[in-house]
Amino acid sequence: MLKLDGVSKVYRVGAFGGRALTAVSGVGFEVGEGEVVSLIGESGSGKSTIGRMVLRLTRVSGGTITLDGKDISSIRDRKEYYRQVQGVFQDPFSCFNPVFRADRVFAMIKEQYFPGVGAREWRKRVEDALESVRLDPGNVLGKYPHQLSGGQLQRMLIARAVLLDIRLLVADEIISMLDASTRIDVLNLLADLRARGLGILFVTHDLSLGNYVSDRTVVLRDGKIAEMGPTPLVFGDPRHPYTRSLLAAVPRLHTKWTDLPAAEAVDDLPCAYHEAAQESRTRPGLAEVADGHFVACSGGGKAAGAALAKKTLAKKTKETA
Amino acid sequence: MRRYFGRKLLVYGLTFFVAVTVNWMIPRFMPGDPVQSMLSRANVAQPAAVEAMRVHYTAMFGFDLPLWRQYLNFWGSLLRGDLGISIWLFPTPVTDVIVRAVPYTLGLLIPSILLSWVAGNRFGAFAARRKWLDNTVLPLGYVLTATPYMWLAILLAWALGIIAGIFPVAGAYGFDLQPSWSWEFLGSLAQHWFLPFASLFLVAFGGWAIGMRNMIIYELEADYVNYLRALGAPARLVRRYAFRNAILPQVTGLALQLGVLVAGALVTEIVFSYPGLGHLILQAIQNQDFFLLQGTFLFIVIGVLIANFVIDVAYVLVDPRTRTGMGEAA
Amino acid sequence: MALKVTDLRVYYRTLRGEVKALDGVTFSVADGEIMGLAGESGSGKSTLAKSLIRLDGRMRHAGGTVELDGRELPIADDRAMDEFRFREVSLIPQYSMSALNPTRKIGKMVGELLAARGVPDGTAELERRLELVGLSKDVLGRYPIELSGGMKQRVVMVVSTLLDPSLLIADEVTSALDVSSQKAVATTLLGFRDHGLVTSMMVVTHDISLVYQIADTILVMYAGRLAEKAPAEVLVTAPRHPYTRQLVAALPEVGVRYEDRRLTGIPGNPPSLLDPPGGCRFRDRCPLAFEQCAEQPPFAEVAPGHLVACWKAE
Amino acid sequence: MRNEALHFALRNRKLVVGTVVIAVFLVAGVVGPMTIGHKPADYVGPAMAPPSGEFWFGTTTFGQDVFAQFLYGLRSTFLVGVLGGVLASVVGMVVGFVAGYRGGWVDELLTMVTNIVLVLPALVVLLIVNAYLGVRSVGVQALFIGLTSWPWAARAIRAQTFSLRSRDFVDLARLSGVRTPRIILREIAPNMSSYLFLTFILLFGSAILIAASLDFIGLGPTDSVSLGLMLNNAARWSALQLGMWWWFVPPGAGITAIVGALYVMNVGLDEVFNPKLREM
Amino acid sequence: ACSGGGSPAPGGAAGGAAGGAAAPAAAGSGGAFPRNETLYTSGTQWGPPANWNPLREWDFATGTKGLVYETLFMYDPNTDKFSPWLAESGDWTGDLEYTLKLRKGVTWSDGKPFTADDVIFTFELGKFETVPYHPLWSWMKSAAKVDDYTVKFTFATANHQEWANHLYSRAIVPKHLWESRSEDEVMNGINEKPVGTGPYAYQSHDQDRMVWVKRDGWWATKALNKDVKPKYVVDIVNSSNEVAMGLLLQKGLDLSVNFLPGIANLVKGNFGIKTYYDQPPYMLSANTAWLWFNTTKKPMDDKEFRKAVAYSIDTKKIVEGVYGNLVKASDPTGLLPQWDKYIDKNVTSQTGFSYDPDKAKQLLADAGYKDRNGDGLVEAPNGAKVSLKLIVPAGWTDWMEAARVISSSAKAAGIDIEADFPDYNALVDIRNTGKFDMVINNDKQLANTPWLYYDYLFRLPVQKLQTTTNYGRYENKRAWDLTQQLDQVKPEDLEGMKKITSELQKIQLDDMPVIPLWYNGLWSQTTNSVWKNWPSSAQGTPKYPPTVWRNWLEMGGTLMLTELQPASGG
Ligand SMILES: Nc1ncnc2c1ncn2[C@@H]1O[C@H](COP(=O)(O)OP(=O)(O)OP(=O)(O)O)[C@@H](O)[C@H]1O
Ligand SMILES: Nc1ncnc2c1ncn2[C@@H]1O[C@H](COP(=O)(O)OP(=O)(O)OP(=O)(O)O)[C@@H](O)[C@H]1O
Ligand SMILES: [Mg+2]
Ligand SMILES: [Mg+2]
Repeated sequence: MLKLDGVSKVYRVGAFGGRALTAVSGVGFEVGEGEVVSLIGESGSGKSTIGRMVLRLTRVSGGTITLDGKDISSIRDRKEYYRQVQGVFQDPFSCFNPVFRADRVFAMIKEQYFPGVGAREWRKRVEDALESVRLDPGNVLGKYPHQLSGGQLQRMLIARAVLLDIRLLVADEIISMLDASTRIDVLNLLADLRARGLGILFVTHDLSLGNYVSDRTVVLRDGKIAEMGPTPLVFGDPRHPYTRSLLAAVPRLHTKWTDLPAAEAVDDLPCAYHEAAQESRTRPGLAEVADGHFVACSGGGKAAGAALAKKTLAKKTKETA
Repeated sequence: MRRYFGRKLLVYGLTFFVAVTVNWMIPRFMPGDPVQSMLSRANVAQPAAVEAMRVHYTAMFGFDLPLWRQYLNFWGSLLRGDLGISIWLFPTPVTDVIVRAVPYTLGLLIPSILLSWVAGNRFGAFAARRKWLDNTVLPLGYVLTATPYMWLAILLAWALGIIAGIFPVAGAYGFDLQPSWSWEFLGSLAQHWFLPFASLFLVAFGGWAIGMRNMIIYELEADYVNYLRALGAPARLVRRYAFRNAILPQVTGLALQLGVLVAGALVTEIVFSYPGLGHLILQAIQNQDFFLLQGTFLFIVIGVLIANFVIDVAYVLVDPRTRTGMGEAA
Repeated sequence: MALKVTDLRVYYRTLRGEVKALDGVTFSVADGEIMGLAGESGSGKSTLAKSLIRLDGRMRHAGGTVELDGRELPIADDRAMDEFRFREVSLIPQYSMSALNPTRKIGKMVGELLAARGVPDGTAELERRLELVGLSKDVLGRYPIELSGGMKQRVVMVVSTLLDPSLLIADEVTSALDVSSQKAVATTLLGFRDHGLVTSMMVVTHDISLVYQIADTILVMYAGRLAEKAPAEVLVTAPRHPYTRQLVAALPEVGVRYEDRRLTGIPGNPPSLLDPPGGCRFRDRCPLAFEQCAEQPPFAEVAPGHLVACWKAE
Repeated sequence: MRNEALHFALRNRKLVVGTVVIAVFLVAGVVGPMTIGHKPADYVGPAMAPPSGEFWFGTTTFGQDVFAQFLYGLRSTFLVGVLGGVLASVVGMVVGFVAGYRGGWVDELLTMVTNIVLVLPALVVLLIVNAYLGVRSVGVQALFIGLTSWPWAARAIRAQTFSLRSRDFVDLARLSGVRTPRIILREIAPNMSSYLFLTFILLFGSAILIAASLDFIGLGPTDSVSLGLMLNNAARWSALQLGMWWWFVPPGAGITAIVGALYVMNVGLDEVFNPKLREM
Repeated sequence: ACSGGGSPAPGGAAGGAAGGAAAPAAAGSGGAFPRNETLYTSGTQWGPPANWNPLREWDFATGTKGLVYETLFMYDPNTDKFSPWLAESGDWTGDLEYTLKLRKGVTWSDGKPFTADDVIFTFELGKFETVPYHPLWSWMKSAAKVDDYTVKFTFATANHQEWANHLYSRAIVPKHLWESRSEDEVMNGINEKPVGTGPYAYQSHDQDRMVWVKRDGWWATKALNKDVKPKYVVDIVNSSNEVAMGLLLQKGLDLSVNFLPGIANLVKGNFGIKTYYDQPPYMLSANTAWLWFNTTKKPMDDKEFRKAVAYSIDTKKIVEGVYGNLVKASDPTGLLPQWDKYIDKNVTSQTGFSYDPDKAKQLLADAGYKDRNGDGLVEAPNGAKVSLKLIVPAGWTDWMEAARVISSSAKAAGIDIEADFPDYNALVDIRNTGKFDMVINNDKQLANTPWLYYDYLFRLPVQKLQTTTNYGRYENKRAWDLTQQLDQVKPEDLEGMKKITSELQKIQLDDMPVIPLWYNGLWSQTTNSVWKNWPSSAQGTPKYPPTVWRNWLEMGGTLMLTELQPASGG
């Protein structure tokens, strides 16, 4: 359904706008109908940028994004596009205009997309949508955003997307703000929506959550794809040292970091890309190591790859963000 | 960096071009004919003589040319540094008129702007969150900024000049003196300078003090202040930091206020008969002295633009935060 | 006994009345102990952290005492507390990203802070400690804006612990970071304790799996009160308070997938702290609730080092 | 939230005092002239009479009633303030919003226009207006003040818009298919309504001051009284030197009181709207 | 550091160079002007001194003519007497011939003698088209040198009145310095080092002042035993009347020739400020303020209407209310008090007018102007609305008030006249092109001859631009012929003049093309703190006009300086 092809994004930064920063470069993957694709990677790896490009909130510097084979930037009628593709952002509090009641987000949808629907009918639809995200309409309608909890707000945003009967949802770190129990509620909801055929681009840096809901996983690093493939494969058999280091850093219950195998073991990995046969390099810079499981080069030959992995880790402890 | 400056310069250049063009155009839209009003003041009896003079001066000032030619000529001579000849102060070149007046205006403006800025900011910072000061002295600040320049100026001139007799009410230095480097002369210069300066200073001072007070209060709520306080940093240090950070927006404010201050100086100069640009501008308007108007405006425009440019650049250098400003590439 | 908090009450003054954000908490932290502080959003974690170092203008000390190394902290007296701040109690704030004066070079700022606190030459020590957290000393010559979030975080960590406080409070220092940075920061905290730079530590977070990695004990709060305190291992594996249980159950393990096991959250919302109901505050959401819950359960020790506030905790 | 603002508003001494002063003057300016039987320029009394029961503020050199002039002057002063303030706010807001929201070259262009107006001496514009209309009126004066005094407001609003634009609810509105002007009007503007109101107050005050300056240098309205014009007349007829302080002092004091009260109100409002500044 | 270095202007410390023998005290620049040797004046100069060119009679630095350059005669308007100045005598030696004898022993300030060549040269400069007195050459044929001290002028027409005016108005310039100048330089040159025959020389100037210093060897000291007393004359540039009043009160000014409203109060009070008269009108009269009708427009083309307006104006209210008695109401003829002798009282008693609203209404009714719609204001006989504008320049506050008085008193009589205040430049444009309804003007000053006034009122032909005279575009061939005849009557021939002026007055009052309103004063206020013996109406004081107004020094202003005495120590 959604297809990214060699997408890149360049920002101009620096005191006098003199430096170019490539936030995303040559990223390509697809999101199918009823599929959850999670986009993981450390902060600044370009996850949100991709999400925003898909939502047409940021222009694409290179490559194309297509929806059903149609370049999204060529769709003149934004409204038509947004009828199919919607987003929910990371910070639920900033998604609501603090001076208006929270249900204004629904009113806005009605005004723009369903001007013909009667008030009563509309109210019913809203209530249904709210119930589908397990919110009590009586409890949330008519309240100001600051009177609602983050989880409630977050779910209202999802309900809003649901109202439109969309096909693709870009969910950008929608759970990082929430406490553990609310998180789970939201995730479960996404899973239910997927079951109804909704495609979801799930942006996160929490791997355990990504793992929990997604069908496929794309690991981003410095704006490039490091590894991607079906979630069980990527998590079960990570081939890229970066993916491994990420996984190693995930805090787990019952297992302390100190109990994990030493990082050195990771470093000895051969470069999966160069190991792979020439003909499996089906995508630029990516080699298909298993069915649908793609890996990028970890940095040259085997030795170089190891050295890089080591450096990356060292860097990680030295300088994060 | 190069790119940034290039773009800034381009924008400022364009601004300059448009502003100067507008200044050129405006007097020419005014009704009446400067030569005619000049001759009307000339009070020459014979209509025949007047007609001859009218033709002569019209040609001399180039008013008989089509407008576009006048415009081109204007830029031509401007580039040669020639601002034309004043109609009102005929036949003095406008450049001379301005050069003679500018030192007075600058002498008045620069100290009053800078001192009021510095003093106002200090005072505002001092008063912020000190209840008794905030409630007693700052209202004075409000009153000061709200005072029309000329009203304050006239009151000062009357009270300190005529009633108390401490300060002179007109001129730039004693009318019994000639410019020299003697103490007597410099003293007189300072004495004459004081009242106009004070009236400009006081009004601006109030404004900055209030601005600073508000900025500081915001700043004292900032995260880094909370952190410092959590680490037990003494109030002095906290205030110093808050002050430094609050002063930055005030720098921008200064750039924005320049135009207003120039206008204030104009009025004040008129009240105190101070021989700066203010009086010239007023007379130029009243006498439809196109060239003098253009010249003085050009001077103001250049002054304000340069000041803005300097502040723009300085700001980027002073405030590290601006250095990582983000912008989307086209 | 490094820290001893007794029946601490701290309220927020608001127009509609006082928000009882901290409503009688009693606990202690031992020398060398790293205590995690977890709980739902709004349960009073930050309030507790703030109370120990600096009450802001809206907070009112409504009762209770705090003792540190046998001395009582005058928490309601802003001036008197200055003596303890930094030297005895120190804070790594939640807002580390913006905790440094943006217009001052870091080295200069720290120098001035130290001088103001009567420690004129801390530069050498500062550089040494920066190295400890993997930063070169030239960050001192930079402005905060020139550092990445993680670097800033670590600078703040170093600065906060520079005077070797007995108690370090770290408030949600990891929530805005990605996993690898989280790990780095967490290990650094651990290192501080191990190097003896701080005696004990209180780590506020809502990420239990993270705090589990470093903490010796975990304290769970709920709606302004304490729910459970236990050694980390115990709390994660055998929680006794129904709230804790549900909280832990909602954490996905790596590898757990939606298809395999559907996790569930805690239904309902916490009560308003403006006018909290009497008795156990978790009552309305608690699957085990019964009549006695209308009475406030004591925060009682059910096993060595394991305290629970629940009638049903055995 | 609303009630809270009201609660603080009523308790804020600055706001209350400022509002009361403005209200008193406003009422005096609106209702006052109706209670006076004569026109401000009429020669109704003895010349140069000091304040008395009959002429509260005394009379001018010509025997005009200073109090009547003051009341009528208040009226035009408020008119200039409101018209000029509204116009400047509108222009400043449009420019600021559009520049801040659209960014890019639109921003660049509007910033340039702003700069041009910023450096153009305001007097010049009055000259044109004067040229085309021949006679200056309070309305015309307000018009030109409005058209020249907006740059700082535009800049400030632009900066605010800039920071609001990146807020998620703006993006969300875009995702809802709302068009730009509507987003600005319905999403961004309400969020800075208190800020916009403050801007208006400041522009209101400065319009009055600018008008007074213009009046004073003889570029005031030619067909009515204003406080600035009174000041101008009092100065030209050497009121102070001739001991007629009652002619010179009221207009200046009136302007100071109005503008000062506006500024005080501004600070008070700031404290009301901004929780951080509230005194508990 | 603002202006110390900005050594003023071309001349700077070069006062000496300018005047040859001049300015010893100021030679070391930076010297102060001792208060008791300095005369401070103000009121003429409204901008920085810009030129010292005596031909630019409207904008040269105050004193250029009178203190530096001198005229052949002096004219005293009080006594209506010419006194020889640079000339020793002058006579009409034929119908069309005038012979002038020059004073011997007069030298220019550079030491060169003053001779007939200078006089001839000066008059011949008028052959340049742009020189203001160029029209002289339309009726003067030649100026010829008889000997070094005698000049013979021959004329095509003997315009006696006008010639007498030229004799005391033209500043004589030195041929040896001016002959090499081009027309442009003559007319537009700054003439920064003025070399004249007068008692003062250029000392220095700055933005806000002009300083003259007394020079040695002024001819009149020897020849007439007259000596100017102040060593320095400092003329202060005005920015406003109010500043002048402040300076006066601070005793920083000796003579202010500004219009200072309310000065009567200070004269009466104990402020040490004096005026010519110590009671109303306080000032001598200097010119007449006229109200011009645009006679090419309806209903101002109707003399009955014009007369009605004349009767409706409450001049007294202007004199008392607006000016606080600083001015005098005008005679119906508009002739200044000094010209009283030319007024035919028979004519004025018959056709003169005065404020009489009933008469105004009567006149209107008789001429068919009636209020048809009941708004209290009349409509024209043909039913057209009458709604007129009286313009005076914005910012001229006294005139603005006067215009308001006129408007309200006209309305009281049923005539809708609205006061309107365009800017000066716009007003000049409207006035010169004849687009106005009514305008007030006072351009014509007191002079040696009423002919100037009649020229101002009746001059023909009417041109596209009426720049200086006959703004009302009033066309009366007879009146213009009479005016021209008046010009040719000898000034001594009072009866001959009166015959013509009487007829002119009759026409004027019958037709009422303009309404004389009031006499503006020769504004002048003095203080006695440093200099005394100022001209005044009191006994035993000089009677010269107490002014330094441009073109008034040769009417006695210079002589006033010779009569001054230091206040202390005689
Ligand atoms: N508007 C912008 N202008 C300039 N640079 C930007 C802009 N937005 C993002 N960037 C930069 O692009 C890079 C990718 O940013 P992005 O927000 O996509 O990262 P992310 O993976 O979503 O990170 P996070 O986990 O922190 O949300 C970062 O280096 C960021 O600094
Ligand atoms: N300034 C304040 N005024 C009024 N109530 C406040 C204020 N700050 C916090 N509260 C309330 O006090 C309670 C505890 O807040 P606190 O910040 O301590 O929670 P927390 O546990 O740290 O939550 P989070 O995980 O979201 O940081 C909350 O109910 C909150 O609404
Ligand atoms: Mg918190
Ligand atoms: Mg009628």
